[in-house]
Amino acid sequence: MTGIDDTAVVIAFWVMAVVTIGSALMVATVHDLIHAVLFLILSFVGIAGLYITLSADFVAMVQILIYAGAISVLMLFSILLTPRSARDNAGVSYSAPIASVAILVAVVLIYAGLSTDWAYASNGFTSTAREIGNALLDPYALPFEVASVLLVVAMVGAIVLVRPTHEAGGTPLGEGEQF
Amino acid sequence: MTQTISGHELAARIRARFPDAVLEEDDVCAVVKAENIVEVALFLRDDPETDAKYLNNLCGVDWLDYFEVVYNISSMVKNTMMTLKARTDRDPGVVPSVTPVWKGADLQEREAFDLMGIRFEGHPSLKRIFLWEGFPGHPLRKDYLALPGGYKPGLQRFPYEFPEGQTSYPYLGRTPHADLMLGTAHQSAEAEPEAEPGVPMSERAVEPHAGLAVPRGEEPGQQAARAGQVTDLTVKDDKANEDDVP
Amino acid sequence: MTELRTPPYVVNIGPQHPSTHGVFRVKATLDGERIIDAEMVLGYLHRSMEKLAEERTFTQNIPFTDRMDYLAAMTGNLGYCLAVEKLAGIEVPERAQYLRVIFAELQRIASHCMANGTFVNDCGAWQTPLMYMFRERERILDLFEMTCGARLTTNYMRIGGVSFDVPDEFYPAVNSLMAEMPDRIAEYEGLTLDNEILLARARDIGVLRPDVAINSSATGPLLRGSGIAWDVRKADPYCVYDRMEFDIPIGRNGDCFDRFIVRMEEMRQSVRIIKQALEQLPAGPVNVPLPLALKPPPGEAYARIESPKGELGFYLVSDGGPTPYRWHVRSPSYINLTVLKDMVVGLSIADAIVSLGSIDINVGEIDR
Amino acid sequence: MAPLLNWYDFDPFHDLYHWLDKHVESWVVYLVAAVIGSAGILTFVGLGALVNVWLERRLIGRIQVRRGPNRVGPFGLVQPVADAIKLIQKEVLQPDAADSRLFNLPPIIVFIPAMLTFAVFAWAPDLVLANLDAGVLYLLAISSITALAIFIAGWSSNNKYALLGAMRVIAMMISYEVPMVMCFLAPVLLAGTMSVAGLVQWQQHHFLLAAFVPMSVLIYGLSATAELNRTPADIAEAESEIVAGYHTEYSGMKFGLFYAVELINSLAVSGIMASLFFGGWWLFGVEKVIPAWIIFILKIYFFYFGLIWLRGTLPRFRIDQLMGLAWKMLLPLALINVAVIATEVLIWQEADLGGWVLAPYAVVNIALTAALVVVFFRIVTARFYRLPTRVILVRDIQVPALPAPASSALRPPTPLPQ
Repeated sequence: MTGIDDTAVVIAFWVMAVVTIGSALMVATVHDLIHAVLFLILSFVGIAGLYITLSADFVAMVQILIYAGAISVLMLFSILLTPRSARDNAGVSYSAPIASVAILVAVVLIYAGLSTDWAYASNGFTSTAREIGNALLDPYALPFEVASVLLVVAMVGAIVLVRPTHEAGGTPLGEGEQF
Repeated sequence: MTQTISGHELAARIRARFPDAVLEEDDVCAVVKAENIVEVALFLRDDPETDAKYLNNLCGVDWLDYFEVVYNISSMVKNTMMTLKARTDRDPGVVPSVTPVWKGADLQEREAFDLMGIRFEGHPSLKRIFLWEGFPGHPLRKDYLALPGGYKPGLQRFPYEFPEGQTSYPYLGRTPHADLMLGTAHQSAEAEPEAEPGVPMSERAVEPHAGLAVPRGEEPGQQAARAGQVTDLTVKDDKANEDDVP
Repeated sequence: MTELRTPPYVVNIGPQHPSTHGVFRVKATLDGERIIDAEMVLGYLHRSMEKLAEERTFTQNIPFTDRMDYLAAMTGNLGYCLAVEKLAGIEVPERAQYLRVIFAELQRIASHCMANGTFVNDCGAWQTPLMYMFRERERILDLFEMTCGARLTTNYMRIGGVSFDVPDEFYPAVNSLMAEMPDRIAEYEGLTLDNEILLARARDIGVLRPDVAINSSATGPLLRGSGIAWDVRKADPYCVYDRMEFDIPIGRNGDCFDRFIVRMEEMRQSVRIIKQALEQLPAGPVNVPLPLALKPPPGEAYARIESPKGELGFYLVSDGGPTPYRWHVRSPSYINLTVLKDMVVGLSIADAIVSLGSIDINVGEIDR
Repeated sequence: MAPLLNWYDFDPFHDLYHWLDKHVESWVVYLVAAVIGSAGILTFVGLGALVNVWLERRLIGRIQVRRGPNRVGPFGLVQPVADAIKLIQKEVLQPDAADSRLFNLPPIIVFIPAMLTFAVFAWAPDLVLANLDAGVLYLLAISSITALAIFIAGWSSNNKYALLGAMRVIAMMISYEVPMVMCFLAPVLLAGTMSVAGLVQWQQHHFLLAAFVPMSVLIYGLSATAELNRTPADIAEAESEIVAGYHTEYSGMKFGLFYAVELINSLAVSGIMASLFFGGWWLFGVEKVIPAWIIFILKIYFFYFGLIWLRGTLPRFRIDQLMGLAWKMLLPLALINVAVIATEVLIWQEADLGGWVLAPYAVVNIALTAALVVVFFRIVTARFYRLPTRVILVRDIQVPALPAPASSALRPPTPLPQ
């Protein structure tokens, strides 16, 4: 399984790269905010595809599950909850500084990517789940826990923000509706 | 078995409290002045002897000279039933609303307003309910669609009481209602808008309804057309429509 | 801290909506899924019956009453005929009175089958209880067809009696149906009453307090569900209901579920009444000969019956002519809707649909 | 016995594979296997959708004391074809105000996850199209895409009912993914693999996972109905409330695709249930007599029948009740489940016990599940049984003398309409 793999991986890489970058550009340029989020989802899926070409299947699945499945949905929610007038991806006055910052970040990342001596997986396509699990619970246990504490804090904050005031309470709907 | 309280008894009870309210009484009902109806209703509802907590029925009756609003009310606790009526002139035809007394009057008063044109003062949302806003006139009035020659509109074939020398009913090419809606009703009519009582014409009554093409710029005579009051409709195409005579 | 709020928006529930039971529309203003304002829009099925009836003779008006509540045509007929008989002072033969009771109660079972079946549908069931209930409704309609030739718009009752006597094959059919019916009702109850999802959907939803119910002129199962033991058949017995033994079912809480179980139990009581009426059914004529153009003396009459939907009243005014001077229907579906707005405001769409279903409206009767 | 069965088992493909492996380059073998496998799955899914239309309508008919379709062909078997022809003929309407670029996408997008799900199933011992190591995670990731397609459908229709349906489905899918992930953790912990084929193999060596993780079975069964939008959780297309939910504006074959996807997804969910908890192709050695893939399909249809049964029986939850069920009932139960299974696995591995320990584990887990479910159920439903579910019977009319409710006094007169 050598010939096809190499060619296919190269083809897949380029397809995914074009999809990812193309849809990322569309996110910045389309006018409808919902369309922008949908392109963002496409970009996420493209990134997941790139992960697969890097034989990081676990990360790819999690990318789809978390980013395409959950985070983008949260974005859709927040867009739907904003008034229609604010639902516009039109140009803002900060476009030039934002673009320059984005280019700067891209340059730094590309430099970092090119200059790093990457370790390659030598034995082709293997499962990464076990390694990731070990890494999370062994050397990176502390950052992992800190991240979860951060998430809990964020969740509590969100609940406090959306908690209904007392005058709105006492409606016949159950508590689940007010999540 | 429900005991029916006679009109005389009811009138006596009302008179004991409101000496001037009762206009008329008979075996069935007591008629009160329209302006007193809310007090009387409140009294009948809260008086423990009458205890008329339940409004069975409310409807308007058009007696051509005046309107009557009929309230069939009952006490569930005592299982009694009585009939109260309020009388008002046809013009302007205003009766105070009993919605604050019985909430059940809400929709029934709206119905009476819509179909009979009795306006209930103090009703929370007195709007048309069955007919659309802008419907010309109030169709349950007896003079709605008054036809030439003293006919009552249509449908009087049973029991074959035609005038002398006539064996069939004159068929109108279009229904008067359609004529009115299409703005052709008064092309040959002698419009006498002020001659008869009825609903004063408002702009809204001939406001073109969605779906019916009505020319916007109306003639003056048409402007004066009364909602629901077609005084004269001459049969123009009698011959052409003979085939359609039932 | 400012509260996060979404802007309210208007959703038209109806006139073409699976759960409005006809062309009935509620303009609901929603905040999220919660209804903050509701406005009923009626009249899509208005046929101007009250006006038309003024131009037809008393007998010619009977078919209108079929087409009011087309799911309970028999009771519509009955209420109107009783009103005319009261107005004209007509005595009805005893056999006709029993037949009227039998058919009115059969109609009540059929109508409640429909009401309860569609109520469970409104709660989201996939038609199953409705189909079970339709099985028995179908047999009742067969009985109607056997007797008067029509299933839905029966036009069976006549002023002064009923139009036809029942055929011979009616008795075995109705007897076997009545023998089965208690089991069938137990089957419906087994399907629905102990279902926690149905309880969760209907318990404590659309609660109607008894004093509000009386003040809002609520009738029928809506009133009884609120715990008021009031039934026109007991309070003001017409026909031969005073000779029948039956109970009035009442609810405890006044919510949608109470209305549902009250209808369930009423079916059982109707079976009881029909069984008694069949036992007592005397022989004799089924109607009295009356002139074709009946001219009641001038006057007015208000007659009421307990239709499946509630108190169905007819207010007739005669001026001595062959046609009624005023023909007014106190239709229970229409007046029961008075409470709808207060009931649904504050609920979610799903609960509002359940509340509407529990009132059991019939648009033919609302719009007339 | 075995030679008799060869012609309808997939052994010829097996032989072909080995023959190709010897004679041509490996990527050709890879390609041929992929094409044959995909074609097989497409055939199964296409036929399955047609069969399911018929099966669902017939079975619901039987549940509802009626016959179901029985006119077109023997037993109405050709009915789905007739339905499809009807749907294709119908005009495909598109609302003027719809977002036309997005409007046409969802019927296509929803097909992708439905099809992809079947790729990781183990149809027979050697019959797996893609034996992914993160197979279980793959199933979860795939299923989250459906929600997006449905959201696009509801949004682009520019219809309030559709949008309500879309919002509901999004809220529901995010909520139900959480207990679903949690309930998949338990079998994965126990078997030590995330591959679907690996899980089936583990069950072949030990016993059905359903016996060891009964709680997961229950939770997945409930979450699956929510993910599928089927009764009792069909709030996204709740007919009696929001007309048809997200596909209100879709007509003709576009609606037909949504309908087909619902049926295919039902099969997929049944397949997951069968593979993960009920042994997949393995059935106590019966798979040696009957081809394993037939056993797997039979198991799929067994669970599909359960879904039909639920649909024919239960009313629908309200949206907030459904969310409450996910967060307040299923999530705690799933967490307890994971904790219990993790402890058991830890004991099993640390104490280095043999396979015999699974038997007491099964007993403990089943008992624990039963107890927990009963307790939770009692707590949740106590509110409904506060009042009896039967009426009070009264002999005669009986009206309490209630004071009239406080009306808003006499309102000031409102201006009358002219």
